[in-house]
Amino acid sequence: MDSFRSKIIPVTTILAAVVVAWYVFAVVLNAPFQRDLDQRANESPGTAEFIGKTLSQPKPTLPAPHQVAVNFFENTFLRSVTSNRSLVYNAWVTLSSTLLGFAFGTALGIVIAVGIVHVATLDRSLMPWVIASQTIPILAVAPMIIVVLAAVGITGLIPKALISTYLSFFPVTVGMVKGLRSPELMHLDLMHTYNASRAQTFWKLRVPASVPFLFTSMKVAVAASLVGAIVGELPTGAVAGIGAKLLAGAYYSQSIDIWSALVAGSVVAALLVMVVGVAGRLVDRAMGGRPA
Amino acid sequence: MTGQSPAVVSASKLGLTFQTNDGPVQALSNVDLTIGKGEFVSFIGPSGCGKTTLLRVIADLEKPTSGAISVNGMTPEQAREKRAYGYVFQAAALFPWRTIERNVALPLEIIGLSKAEQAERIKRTLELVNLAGFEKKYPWQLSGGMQQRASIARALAFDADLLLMDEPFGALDEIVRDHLNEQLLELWERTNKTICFVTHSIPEAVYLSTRIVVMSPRPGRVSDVIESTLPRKRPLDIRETPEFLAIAARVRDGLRAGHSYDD
Amino acid sequence: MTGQSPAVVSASKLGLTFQTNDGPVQALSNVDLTIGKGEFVSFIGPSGCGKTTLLRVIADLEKPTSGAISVNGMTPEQAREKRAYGYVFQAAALFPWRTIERNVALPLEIIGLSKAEQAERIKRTLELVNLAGFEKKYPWQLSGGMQQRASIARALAFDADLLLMDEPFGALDEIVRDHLNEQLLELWERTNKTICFVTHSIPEAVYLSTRIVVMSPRPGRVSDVIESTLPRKRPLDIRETPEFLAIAARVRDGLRAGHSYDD
Amino acid sequence: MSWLKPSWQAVLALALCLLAVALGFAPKPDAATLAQPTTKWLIIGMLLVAALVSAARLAPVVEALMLFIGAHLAAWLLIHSIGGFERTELALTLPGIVPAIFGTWTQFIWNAMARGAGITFFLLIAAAWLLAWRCVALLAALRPTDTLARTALHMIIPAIFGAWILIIWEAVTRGAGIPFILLPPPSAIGARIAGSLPVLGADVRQTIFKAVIFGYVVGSGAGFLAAIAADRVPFLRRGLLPIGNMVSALPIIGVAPIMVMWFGFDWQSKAAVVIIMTFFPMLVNTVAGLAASGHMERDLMRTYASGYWPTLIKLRLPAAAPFIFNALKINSTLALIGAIVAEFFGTPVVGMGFRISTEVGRMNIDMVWAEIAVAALAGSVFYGVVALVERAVTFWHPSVRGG
Amino acid sequence: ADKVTLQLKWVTQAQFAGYYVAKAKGFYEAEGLDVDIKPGGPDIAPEQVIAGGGADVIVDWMGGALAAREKGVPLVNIAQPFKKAGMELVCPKDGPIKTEADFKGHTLGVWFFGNEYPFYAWMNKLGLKTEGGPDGVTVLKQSFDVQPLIQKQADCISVMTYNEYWQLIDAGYKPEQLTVFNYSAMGNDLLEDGLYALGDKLKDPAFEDKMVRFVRASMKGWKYAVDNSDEAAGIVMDNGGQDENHQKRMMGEVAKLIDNADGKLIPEAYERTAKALLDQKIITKQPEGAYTTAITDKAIK
Ligand SMILES: Nc1ncnc2c1ncn2[C@@H]1O[C@H](COP(=O)(O)OP(=O)(O)OP(=O)(O)O)[C@@H](O)[C@H]1O
Ligand SMILES: Nc1ncnc2c1ncn2[C@@H]1O[C@H](COP(=O)(O)OP(=O)(O)OP(=O)(O)O)[C@@H](O)[C@H]1O
Ligand SMILES: Cc1ncc(C[n+]2csc(CCO)c2C)c(N)n1
Ligand SMILES: [Mg+2]
Ligand SMILES: [Mg+2]
Repeated sequence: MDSFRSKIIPVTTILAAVVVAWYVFAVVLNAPFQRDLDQRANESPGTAEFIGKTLSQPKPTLPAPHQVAVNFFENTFLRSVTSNRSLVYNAWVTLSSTLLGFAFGTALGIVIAVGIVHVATLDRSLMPWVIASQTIPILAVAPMIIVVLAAVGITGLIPKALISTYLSFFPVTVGMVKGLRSPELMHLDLMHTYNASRAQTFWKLRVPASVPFLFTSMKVAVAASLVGAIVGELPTGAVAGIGAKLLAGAYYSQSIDIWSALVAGSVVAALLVMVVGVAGRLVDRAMGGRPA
Repeated sequence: MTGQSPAVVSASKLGLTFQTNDGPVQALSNVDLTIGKGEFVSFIGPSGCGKTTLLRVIADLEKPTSGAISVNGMTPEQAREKRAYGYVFQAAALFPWRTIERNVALPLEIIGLSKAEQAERIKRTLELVNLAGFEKKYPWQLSGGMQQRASIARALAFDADLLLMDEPFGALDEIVRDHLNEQLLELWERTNKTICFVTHSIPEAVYLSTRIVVMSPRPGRVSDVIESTLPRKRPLDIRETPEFLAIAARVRDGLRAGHSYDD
Repeated sequence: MTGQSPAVVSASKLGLTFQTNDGPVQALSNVDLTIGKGEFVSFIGPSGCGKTTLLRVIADLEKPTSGAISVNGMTPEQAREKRAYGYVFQAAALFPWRTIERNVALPLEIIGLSKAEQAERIKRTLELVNLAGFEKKYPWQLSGGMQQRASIARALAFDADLLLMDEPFGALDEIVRDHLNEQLLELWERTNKTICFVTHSIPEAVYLSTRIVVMSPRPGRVSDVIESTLPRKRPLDIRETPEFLAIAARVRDGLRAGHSYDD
Repeated sequence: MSWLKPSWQAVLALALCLLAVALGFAPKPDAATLAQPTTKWLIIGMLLVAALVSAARLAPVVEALMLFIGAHLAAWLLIHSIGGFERTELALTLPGIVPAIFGTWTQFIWNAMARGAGITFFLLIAAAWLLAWRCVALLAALRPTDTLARTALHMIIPAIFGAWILIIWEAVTRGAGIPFILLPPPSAIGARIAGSLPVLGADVRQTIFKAVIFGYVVGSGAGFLAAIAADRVPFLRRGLLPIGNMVSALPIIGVAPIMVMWFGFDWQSKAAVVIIMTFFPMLVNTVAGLAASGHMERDLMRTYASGYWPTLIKLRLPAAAPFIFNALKINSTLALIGAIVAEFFGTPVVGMGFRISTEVGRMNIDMVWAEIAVAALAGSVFYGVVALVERAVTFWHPSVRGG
Repeated sequence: ADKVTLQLKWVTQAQFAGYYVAKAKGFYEAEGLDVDIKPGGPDIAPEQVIAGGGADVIVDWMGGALAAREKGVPLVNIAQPFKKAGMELVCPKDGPIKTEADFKGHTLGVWFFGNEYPFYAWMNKLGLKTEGGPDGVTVLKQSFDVQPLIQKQADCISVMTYNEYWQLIDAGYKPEQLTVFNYSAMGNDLLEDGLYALGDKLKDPAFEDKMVRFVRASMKGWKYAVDNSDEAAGIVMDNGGQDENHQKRMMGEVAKLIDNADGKLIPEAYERTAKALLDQKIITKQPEGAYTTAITDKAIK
């Protein structure tokens, strides 16, 4: 309760500051076009009226917070959650492939990290290619992946989830390789004196020691996974999901729609990161973590 | 030296050189040593002379760069794989994410003891080091000495025939130390374990050992080996006997000879 | 007790209780203590009795949960901010990314000494603890005792008027220990520092201290305070005098009384 | 038995070779390829010899060398033997003559394997691959004392691994006759890279030397500073971190058009996207890293009444370095992806992302892959540099020191 | 029913109303077809989809189709619903560009992804370099929206008559405030939305018959859509289109490009397109057999 209140005040204060800055930017960024517009329409409004107009354009360069808020509110709460236009529905579509991809990605990332830490051949040969794989611009190959998978008959959630997997396994691999190698030498020596098997050293020492690295990586991975899910929605015809909303907004310069989809995406991202963070803290607590 | 009993540790011309950023450091040089079954050998010598390194070589945690060593007639590696020894490190090396009792359970889990037997050994060894009541605490909730005792309990629970102990009692007060010395002697006598024991305390070395190896530094060499003439059964007050004091004096001399504070 | 000289540390009815996952642990209870300027006070007591905790309270690393404490007439926090003391931890706590010499330089950098003065102090203190020649090594390349000596050098280089030392010589052999004991006494005499010293060695406590505080465990209390009648100038062989032995015996009795191994 | 120590790879390779020989005598041997019996027997013979020799008790270096030669020569011959399936030239010179085989994907592969290059071809490629695997395993187990040899090994092993990715890719695309515009073979990509160096160079300059580097430095820097600010000011920590999480985990696809709108279509908007993408990993990792220093070390700094900044610089940042480098490594790849993707949303007519999206439209898929290859190379170099700096800076961390 | 998969070139919008109408109104069903319409998008190359076996027939622009043909995907135009091109370049009248002569030294927004050919053909004709500098034009790869004009990042931008043009109108430009260079009007147009299938599959009479039925039903759909544009826009909305008003307007504009909805390819238009592509070296050889009138001949009597 206390921690709740100690969070609420700073968050609202900073949010308020962001909103004020946002309004200022909105006026500044929308003004040139409004001036053009007025000029073309041969109007010369007063300052207050002008500012009002910059904040109520239908397709503003930067929508004002209240425009986004209204749009967000309408599309979140006023539409049935099964409607194609509901943000809740679209967020759910994205979230489901995000979660699936994140689960795959985390598992794959850990498996690769374990391989790299334990098998000299993999450490030497695989890591450079894992890195190279991440420099492939996913948006360029995603369509090909989707086309190929569709040809094999895999459609729906899985192709999108695979793109999430592709983006999210990497942070986990990098973090876990570090984490699995982070035990103190003395602890490794101790396991050595017990002639512990690799599996035992792994489960009893390397895994617990890597936990802080794992959760930090998972926070990054879950955000990457969301990006992957959104990217994956584009070449599948952008039918539903936050990515589809973003794209549809972009075709028609519906900046307010874009922004409210972005807000929805961020809310989902923040929630996911928060859930991973809380999970991390719970695990730390269960492992006898010392309060800072 | 103790040719009659089979050698548990036997080293000849053992040398070890570390490569560091500013040149090689010779930690051990030309060490010859044979330790028979059931012996209690103490290593004593100035700080940095190579005692830990020698123990680590026996334990297959460091590879010697010259000379030969065998443990139980095998290479240290084979001996380690046979779980021939228990090791108490100079620092406690407890896992921070395990409670004390689970730290002690660690080696037992690894050798695959049943839960019941684990519980029994944990209880027994924690009582031995007087940590009953602290089973559920995490290491950072214990004092330095308590952590060290937990790590001793962990090694004792492992119950190997050869015990390698690196200053196990350094962080303990005299009373606890006396108590644990007695317990260790009693254990040694009862189980006929072989014990290699690093210490800085001359009385402790003399009280416990059948043989005392005095080392001198840079490079670490064995400068003296002193056979104890004390009986195996040793009450605490043996430490006031002239025989005891004579041996202690000899150790002190050996120590001082190899020392650099001669000024 | 030492009412004449101004109190450096003064505690009354001091208590500290840790909250742990399985209930509160009372580490200190009802501690009354006054330490005057220039005193050398040793704390001795069984492992886990609260010695480290008491030092940490003085150093403002732990907040007491009851009672009052002042350092140099201020709160411990103010004293800490005035850099009133140097602290030697029970473990070495060296930074692995700094060489030994840069570890010693750490506090000097923080108080903003000139490079030249830093170099001078580093050289002096590393020589004092006999680590000359190891300046460029990293902590993990040193033996346990050498690490501990490096941490002592670091505290001495800091050069505060109050020194809090938590078993600084625990990991050292008798010869080095004797040497460092002498050095410390010499330093104390010369600089008139106040020293709070935790040790497990009764002879060490008696040899060094003007006063010996014996503590007993669970909850940690002061069970006896023994004023030393030895002169300030103390050659090493004072340890064989009857006066010395008498004080040692008294400490041992106090210690044993508070101990749980009475069986 | 003492002179024999067969590895499972060699045994399996042997079995595959024998199977291929057996199939060769089957009533309907492979139709189009390996028609040249001499080449065919040369390949099979070479693989058999390599497999058998590797089973003999030889010095690992010798064995590895034999395997290396056998496997790669066989693979080279194999791929050359199906030159008739080379699509690049055919497609360019004789459009429409080569009948492509269509159908669902699986059928497609199977058909291709049966009718195209032939089962034998794939069996032999698999055998060669197994031998190369054995070779890598041997090399990875080598522990040369010579630093030069060590460095060489560090390059050779991933190179063999990578070469096999390419060989298998080449074999599958050409052996199975995969349409050029779906996936061109590496040889065609290589040829395209060689023929388009000036264009690729200009794209790299635009995308990497302008957008990526600037964005990476500013984004990572900003994430780092934000983490410090949040650490320094508890108010910010509680208020900024949740909002920071939110803003910085924004999807690029949504942000890129906005950035183009705000910062113009040149590299500045791409840099802005990179900044946003790299900010978050750095923030998260630095925050985690700042919590990673030990309690006793922090207490030590307290006893010196060390202020916030000295403690940060002398203790907490060094202790956080492994985490910070994690972020720098992840960011080195993210930055590249971000910049390229952002170029899909409006650019001048140069840049890696521009080229990729444009050439896809022109069906010059080999050029697309050429850009991808360059991106992968640049990204790996970037990552490698960061990793080297990491080793130098966090030399003290157990993950670098040993294990 | 026979299954047919159609891959569109772009997202669901009235540009493809004919197909959606044919499906919604049961025209396909009446021909014994079960048609699956896959929307496209900026990331989808229909040529790749059909080469990978993901579609039987695609909507494509001729430039892309002929280019893919040269890369070994034997695409054949089987029908050409759009007789005229909808692409144009627009410049605000208050800007620097009024006529073709003003282009020099200015920035023009162009769509790439295979849509840049008409533009380059035009510039070729005007003798303007496209590498920037005072003597040429600076080309900006334009996103799918009209922002570059609104943000004044370009002096002229590409629009489709049926789509982006109206977004400019919505953004406050009046038609009389815009200078329009229409590719069709200038005779620089390349053929846009046509239907393409793979040549070797067409050799199979069963497949050919399927395509005949498909084209017949599709053109029926187009006819219906042109005649009932509001209803057609509604059907597009039901299939995931955005902004109903906009779709209605788009339907009206698309109708102008469709002409009489017979779907027949006009060979002169084909020749002109092929020549323009050859001139620019987009393709290297005069294409052979890249279209067939057999299907439309059978479908539309
Ligand atoms: N952070 C903590 N949380 C909970 N309990 C603690 C904590 N630190 C110390 N204790 C408990 O407080 C008691 C006193 O600990 P302290 O470290 O002061 O002992 P000590 O006298 O220094 O012992 P030693 O000689 O072994 O170092 C112990 O019982 C210990 O378990
Ligand atoms: N990993 C290492 N790298 C480099 N030098 C090392 C390493 N470990 C130990 N040394 C050096 O080897 C010598 C012997 O060290 P060792 O730890 O064996 O001493 P010790 O006798 O156990 O001392 P102490 O009583 O202080 O623990 C020391 O000079 C030390 O600096
Ligand atoms: C990446 C990309 N950008 C623009 C177009 C041009 N374009 C062709 S049809 C169409 C939809 C109607 O306005 C548009 C915008 C494209 N095909 N791909
Ligand atoms: Mg040691
Ligand atoms: Mg303590």
